Amino acid sequence: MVEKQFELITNFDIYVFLIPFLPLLASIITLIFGKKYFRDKAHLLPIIALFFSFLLSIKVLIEVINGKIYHFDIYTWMFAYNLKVGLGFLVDPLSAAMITMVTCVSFLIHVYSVGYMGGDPGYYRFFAYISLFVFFMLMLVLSNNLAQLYLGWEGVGLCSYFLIGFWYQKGSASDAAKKAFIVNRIGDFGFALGIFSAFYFLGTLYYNEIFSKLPEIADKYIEVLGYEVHVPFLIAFLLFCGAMGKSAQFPLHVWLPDAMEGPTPVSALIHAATMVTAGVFMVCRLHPLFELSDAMMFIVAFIGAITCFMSASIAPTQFDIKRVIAYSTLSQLGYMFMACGVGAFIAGMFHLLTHAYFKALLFLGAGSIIHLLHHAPDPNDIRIMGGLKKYMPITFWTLLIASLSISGIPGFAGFFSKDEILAQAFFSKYPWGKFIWLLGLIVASMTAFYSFRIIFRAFFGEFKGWEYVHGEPHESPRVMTIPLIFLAIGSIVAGWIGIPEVLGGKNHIEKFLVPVLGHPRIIHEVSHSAEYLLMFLSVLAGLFGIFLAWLIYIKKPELETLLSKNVRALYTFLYRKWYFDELYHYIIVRPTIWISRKVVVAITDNTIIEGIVNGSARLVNITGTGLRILHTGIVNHYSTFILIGILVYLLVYLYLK
Amino acid sequence: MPSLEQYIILSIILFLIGLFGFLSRRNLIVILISIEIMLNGLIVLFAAISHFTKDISGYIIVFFIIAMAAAEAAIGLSLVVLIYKRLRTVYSDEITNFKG
Amino acid sequence: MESLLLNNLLSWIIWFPLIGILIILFTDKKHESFIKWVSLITIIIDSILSIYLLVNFDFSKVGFQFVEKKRWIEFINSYYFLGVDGVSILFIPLSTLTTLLCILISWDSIKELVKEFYLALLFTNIAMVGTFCALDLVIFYLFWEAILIPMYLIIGIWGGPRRIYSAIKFFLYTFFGSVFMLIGIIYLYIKFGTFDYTILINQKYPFLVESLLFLGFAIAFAIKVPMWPVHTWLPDAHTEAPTAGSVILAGILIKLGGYGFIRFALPMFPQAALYFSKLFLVLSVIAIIYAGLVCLVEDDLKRLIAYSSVSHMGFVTLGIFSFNPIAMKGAILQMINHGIVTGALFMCVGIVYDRTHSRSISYYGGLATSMPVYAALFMVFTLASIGLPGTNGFIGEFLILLGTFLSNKTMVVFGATGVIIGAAYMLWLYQRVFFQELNPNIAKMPPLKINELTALILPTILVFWIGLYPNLFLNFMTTSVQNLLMNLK
Amino acid sequence: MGITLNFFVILTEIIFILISSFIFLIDKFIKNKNYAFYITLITLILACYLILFVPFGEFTYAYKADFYSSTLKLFLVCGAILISLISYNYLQYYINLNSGEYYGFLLFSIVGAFLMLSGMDLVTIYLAMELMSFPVYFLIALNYAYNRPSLEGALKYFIVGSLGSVFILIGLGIIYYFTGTFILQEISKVLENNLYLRELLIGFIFILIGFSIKLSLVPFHMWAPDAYESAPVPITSFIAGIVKFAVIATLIKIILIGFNSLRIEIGEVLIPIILASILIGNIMAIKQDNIIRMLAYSSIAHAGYAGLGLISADYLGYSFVIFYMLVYLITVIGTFSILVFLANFKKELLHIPSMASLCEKTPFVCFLLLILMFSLAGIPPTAGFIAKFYVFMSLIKSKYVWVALLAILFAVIGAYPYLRVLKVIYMDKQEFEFKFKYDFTFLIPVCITVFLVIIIGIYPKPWTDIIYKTMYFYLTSLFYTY
Amino acid sequence: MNWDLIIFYYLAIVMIFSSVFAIFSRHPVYTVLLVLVMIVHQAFLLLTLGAEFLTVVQIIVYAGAILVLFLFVVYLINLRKETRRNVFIRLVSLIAIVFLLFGAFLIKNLFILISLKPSFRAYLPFSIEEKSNVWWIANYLFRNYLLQFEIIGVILLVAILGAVFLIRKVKTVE
Repeated sequence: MVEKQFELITNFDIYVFLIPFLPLLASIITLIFGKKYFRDKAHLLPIIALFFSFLLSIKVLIEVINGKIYHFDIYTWMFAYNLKVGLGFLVDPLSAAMITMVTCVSFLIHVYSVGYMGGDPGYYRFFAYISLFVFFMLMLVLSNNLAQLYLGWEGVGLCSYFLIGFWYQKGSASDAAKKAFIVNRIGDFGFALGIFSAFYFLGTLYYNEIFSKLPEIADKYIEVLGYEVHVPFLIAFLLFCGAMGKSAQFPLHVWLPDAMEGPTPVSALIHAATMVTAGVFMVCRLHPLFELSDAMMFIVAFIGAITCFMSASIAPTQFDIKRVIAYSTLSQLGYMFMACGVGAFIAGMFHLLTHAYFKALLFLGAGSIIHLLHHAPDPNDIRIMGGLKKYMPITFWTLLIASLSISGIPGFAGFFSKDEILAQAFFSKYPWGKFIWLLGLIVASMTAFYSFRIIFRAFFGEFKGWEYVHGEPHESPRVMTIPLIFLAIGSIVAGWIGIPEVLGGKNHIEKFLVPVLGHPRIIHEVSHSAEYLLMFLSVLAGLFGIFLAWLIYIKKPELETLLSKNVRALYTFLYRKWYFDELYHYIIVRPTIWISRKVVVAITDNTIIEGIVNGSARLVNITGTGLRILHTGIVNHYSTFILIGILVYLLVYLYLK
Repeated sequence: MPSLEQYIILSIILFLIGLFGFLSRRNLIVILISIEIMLNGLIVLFAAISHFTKDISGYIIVFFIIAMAAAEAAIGLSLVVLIYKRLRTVYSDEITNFKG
Repeated sequence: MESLLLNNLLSWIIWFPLIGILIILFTDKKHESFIKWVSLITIIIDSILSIYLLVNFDFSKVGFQFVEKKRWIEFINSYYFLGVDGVSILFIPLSTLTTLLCILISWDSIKELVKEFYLALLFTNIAMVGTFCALDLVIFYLFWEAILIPMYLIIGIWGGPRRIYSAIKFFLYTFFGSVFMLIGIIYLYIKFGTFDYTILINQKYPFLVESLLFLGFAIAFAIKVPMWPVHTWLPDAHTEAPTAGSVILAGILIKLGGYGFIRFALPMFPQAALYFSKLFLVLSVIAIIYAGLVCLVEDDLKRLIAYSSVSHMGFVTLGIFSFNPIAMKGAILQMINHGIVTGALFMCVGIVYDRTHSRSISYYGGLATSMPVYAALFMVFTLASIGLPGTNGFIGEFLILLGTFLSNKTMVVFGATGVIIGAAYMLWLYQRVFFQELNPNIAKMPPLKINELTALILPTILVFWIGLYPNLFLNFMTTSVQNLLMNLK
Repeated sequence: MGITLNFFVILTEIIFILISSFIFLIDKFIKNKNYAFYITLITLILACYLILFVPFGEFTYAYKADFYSSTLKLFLVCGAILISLISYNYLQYYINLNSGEYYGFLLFSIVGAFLMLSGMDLVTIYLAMELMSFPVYFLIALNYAYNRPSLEGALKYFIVGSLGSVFILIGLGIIYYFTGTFILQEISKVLENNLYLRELLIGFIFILIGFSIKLSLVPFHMWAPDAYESAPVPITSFIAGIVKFAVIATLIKIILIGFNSLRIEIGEVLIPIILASILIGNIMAIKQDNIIRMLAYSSIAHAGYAGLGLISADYLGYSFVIFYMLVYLITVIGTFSILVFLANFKKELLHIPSMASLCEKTPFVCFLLLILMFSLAGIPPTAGFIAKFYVFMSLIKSKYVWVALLAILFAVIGAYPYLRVLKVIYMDKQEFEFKFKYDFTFLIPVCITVFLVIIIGIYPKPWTDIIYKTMYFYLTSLFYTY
Repeated sequence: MNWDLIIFYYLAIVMIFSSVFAIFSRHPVYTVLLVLVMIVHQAFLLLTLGAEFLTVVQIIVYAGAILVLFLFVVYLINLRKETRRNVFIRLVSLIAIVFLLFGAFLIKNLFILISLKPSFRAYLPFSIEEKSNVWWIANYLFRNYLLQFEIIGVILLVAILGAVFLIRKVKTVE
């Protein structure tokens, strides 16, 4: 995909190398020496390291913009016959954009965490983990082959596990951590198989070689369980399983809401801005493969659509502020997959970038409120909030910006990216584009609705949490608010790099990413008027959602109870998250445990196998007892046995010859 | 003149009678005597073979058997007497301290 | 001088602990610390020798190196025939290092019959290294069986409450398996008049004979590995053995099975191995899943790790029987990995067991609060055990599964579920032991002692070393495995 | 036909008989009974010398000193020296048994074994076997001084043994009927002409019955545990080691010289009995609490293993049988010397469960016992393994793979009793006082045997070589005429 | 029917019946006496086989020494009549079955065997006419069978020594 104007650099480049390894170094040092020597200064090293990473990534970004591409291996990681995998880096526009976003957002969140995590006994641990996470995320993004992608993939999962279970004394936290890891593992199961099949069919794991060999498998079919399966579809589908796990898409989405047990900065960084987008990144990275199979594109779009709609429907019913935002994340991730599924990879990536800022901001803002209420039994409950507008102005304004951005109000970052997706979906050459567009439109208004539900419930009305706050509610410390402000700026400005040409913009992002991701797959004649119309509709949808939220939560609060009473079944259905947890519990977890305990352990292992083993010992024992009885001690009987022995001899003799 | 077969049959019958006594009687003395009966059967066997084959070895074996019988009787009887003195019984089914 | 060492290096490595044994044998049992130091120094020197062996190994050469062939029993044409190639070379330092770790970890935890314990450990070392070096089948069998003696004692004397049952079960079970191999060995000798491995691999047999011979060998190795239906000795033995015993069992002993498959069963009976490979693949997959399921509901820490060994060794046999060079290398590496990781896990469990005398998971909880360093190290081994990239477990599993995928896709699909189950039970274990509220039972735990810390740091280094730079280890086997598989096809 | 009456050839036996008669003569007059031990020791050492330096030759048709018999006699004498050392040790604590007669009977029994090994006709062998057995009956019965029921063991052994001798006589009769001779060489001539193969086989089977009883193969074994248990401990080792060794060596000699053409059939006849011996010996050994009784059953099983070599019907196999019995002899002497050591302290220690935590009291002895037990179980690197290995090898060589397979599976069962002993010693716990004294009469036999067990286990070559050479002697001399 | 046969049948029948009665008689004294009858008849049977020397030995050793020894012991032990007790051992029926099987086997096999008349290769032919039976026996006993003869001597020595030694008072520890 690399076009001519790029200069390929295959030598080792220390700057690129340092981008991920500075955080790693900081993390290791903090982890080993943090407890003894750094204590409450543990944040220093990671923050400095990350700052430099950020600067380096901007340097690298500029170099990439100027037409350089880095592709080199540090060393050969695994080498076995025709399998050769290195640990290496591929810096092209896609990864350059990603690393800039990742380092930027994580730097801000690091700073924020200094305030948020202050005084926690595991302070050093937190920074060590979070730096480690950044390392793995960068390795994931920068990898030039599938195995290293897998390394980063699992590594971020691991850090996510650590950080979700950061407060490990809390049962729910460690449960959630474990759940996250295992659900991810299920996805990775498919991902690993995908890697294997990629190697099987293509004989390599390097991206560039994969892309160059793709034509070989374009028309290949293989028989799986009696069905003829298109090989690209098979590989892509298996890899996509991993994406479903990591990006919490439809059947494997259950871990993400639970992951909110972790500290809020973690939710912001890992479960909103960076890690969960790895799936989208992977799909974009491997888009030539995905594009080979229309069925696969449909599945991507379809899964995205389901997730998007489902989580948007669940979000308004939740009372846990972080969960609401988490469902919103799910929904937005679904959006990105929808974009990928209609071939709008650039739009997806664009949304990924803008989403990072406003979603991180949403979380951090929520974290700011939670920080205020941290003495409450459940500080995340929006029912104890309210009226915080006057006490926490910065938080309010930044959160408002984020909400406006996510709702797609023009001028904010979300508007541009979301609009791009909807437009490209509408004009997509894939037949399901229109449907995706329609769904996207509906979800856009739902998104606006629940986003503003938070705003209205938390910042308007009466404050209900007096008993949990000492004195007046107050604004968070500056170390927390400054990152909020920066993120708010990001939530506005990030969109400006992709102002479409219709609105007179240059659409830098598209130009930048086209060499990697290719032009949008749209039908050719797109009239400007149609684009305007679509834009208008999407803005309208957002505004409708905000209006509805205003109606229900400010104007007529009784409507809320009325609604939840009257459509009770639907409400419960939504409130219980479509019963997915219960479904998995009763269909997968319980039967597995039951089979393990009752069938495998009790019947097979203890009864059958051990029965045979111990049974043979017992048989010997019983035989011995029987023989002892025969051994009467009477000499006449001894003689009789001798006679029997003679008979045996004679019998054998008779049968000889 | 009776044939060799007749002598052999006689010897087998004697042997079997002795064997049955050996197997079935409880009295140790009778068991020892049964051994003598069996040996007598064998004496007949060897003597007869020797006689009919005109070979001297059989007779010499008979001589040895008689001597062995004496030795065995001496040992057996001394054991029986000792057992009677020590364990107050000469019945084989009462001498079952070791079994199993 | 150096040539004297180099020419007989394997003999030196095998028999060097004999010096320690003799010194200890004639030491009064009262001088416990002297005994400990003697055995420690002996094993350290032995380890250095074994690393010297690694350094001097030429991995580009095909065939055996450091060969020693001396007359032993000419009568039956049996030689004292030693040699290493890429398949076996790594196991030798692994054995010596494992013994070293065992001595470290048992430093304070063995309190009675100290002298006998260290004697047994040193003897185990001799037998283990000997098994990996032997190229004459009689010598091989001699060492192979000789391990049973010290292991029986180690499990039976210093083990847990059900130690006697486990020791006897272990002994008889493995003995049962190896007698079939003995018959096979003798049959080979009768047929070809030699016990020389290098000659025997080039022989041809009628298919039926080959199958029977293969099965005879395979039963012995499968029990040692242990493969699925014959695995039940392992949980008992591992659970009841003292820490050092578990470490040796997990670290080396069950590797002997896999090693035997690669060294003997496959190259000597290639057609039969191919014919039965489906069966063994299925058994491997069953072992992976089955043992994983057992682990999910197990409450006994050591038993859980023991069953996880079954599961992991399932991967190894999967790799071996896929007849793919990548998978084969993965299998060998995975054996090394498993030795390090599971050994380390057993050491970890032993460390807390020494303090609390409970192996029940429900007895613990929140251990991370009271022993943070320990928790971190345990985490490392947990991660290596579940095959997280960057740790050694990943390399092994990845290569095995990738290689197996090339030859048998269905098995991999099932086998890879073991990865999920593995993560589930290990993390659940970790959660129940280290996370959650601090259990009052374990509120006051003494911190790690220096010997324990040393014993855990060493495997930690190896975990990351192999995980991040496995090529160093993979290079050793490249030529040999290729050669081996070339002969197979 | 010349009959040579070269008394120089049977000098060893004559000296033995004279010395033991001398012991009986003077026993009444000497108070300190240890003199007999020293006389015995000197006699045995002298016997070593004589065996080595008296030239080979024959005494009538009945006796022939040759390489085979002399080598095996040498082994026997060495074993007997060790046993007399054990006996000395034992008798220091069981003073009532300490009398000249004890050693006198021992020497008589050894004479019987010598004559058996050298006997070249069936009558000699039969009589020598009786000569070997009769003193043993007395020695067992002697123990009634300490253990009244031990008379029972002697009686059972006697009754069963006399039944065996009766059957041997039947066998002799049948063979005599068809060949007209008892001399092995002549019998083999008849067989070589393919005459009366089947008839002579049944004759041999009846002889085999007598040997089976002495070897305690399975349905013929029931006297063995009782006799072993009631005998004084050193005598038990004598019965288990030396008597069996002599008997099986003689059996091989009979087969080699007399019934060479029938050896395959003889092997086949033995199969069920041998397998049953291994199986039942091993199973029953598991159930025993008295260690001597356990070893009695184990000795039954070991006789079975040795018999596997007979099944193989192969010259090499026969030499392995002898090797096996040699190893067993060594091991059993070592084991029993340890048992004597224990019994000297307390008779109850022979009860396996009461041996618990012995290793804390005498770790050295327990270590030696450990090696011996593993040798009995056949685990490398002990001699027991090599012996079993060879026997199985000969069996497989003769295409009896299934027999080997079964036997080796039974060996797995057979490992348990020994493991159990070790289990009790090392792993069970109890409190008891134990005072011990390492006597040279204990240390010499046990150290020598354990040393041999390990040496043979690691480097068996010289031993197998010498035994094979003895067989080779017969193989080459088989067709010599007298 | 010639005299040889008549004598043989007479001797055989008496021997068989006396030994049968001996085995089945309740009192050991009767047993011993019946066996005495059997042994004397057997001595005559040996005479019919032309073994005068053995007849004498039989009478002297068996009748004169062994059975007297038995008789002594029976009187020494002074057994009551086994009236109230079983003559036979427990499970005698099972023993009898095994015995009958064995007997049938033996007789069947031996019949087959003796029907095969071996071509008697008289190994050491002798003729009674030339020298007497005693001469031949003496000649062989002290030449060919010298060693065996010596062994028998030692055996008897051992037996006597043993018997004496056992019966002698050994100090016992109870």
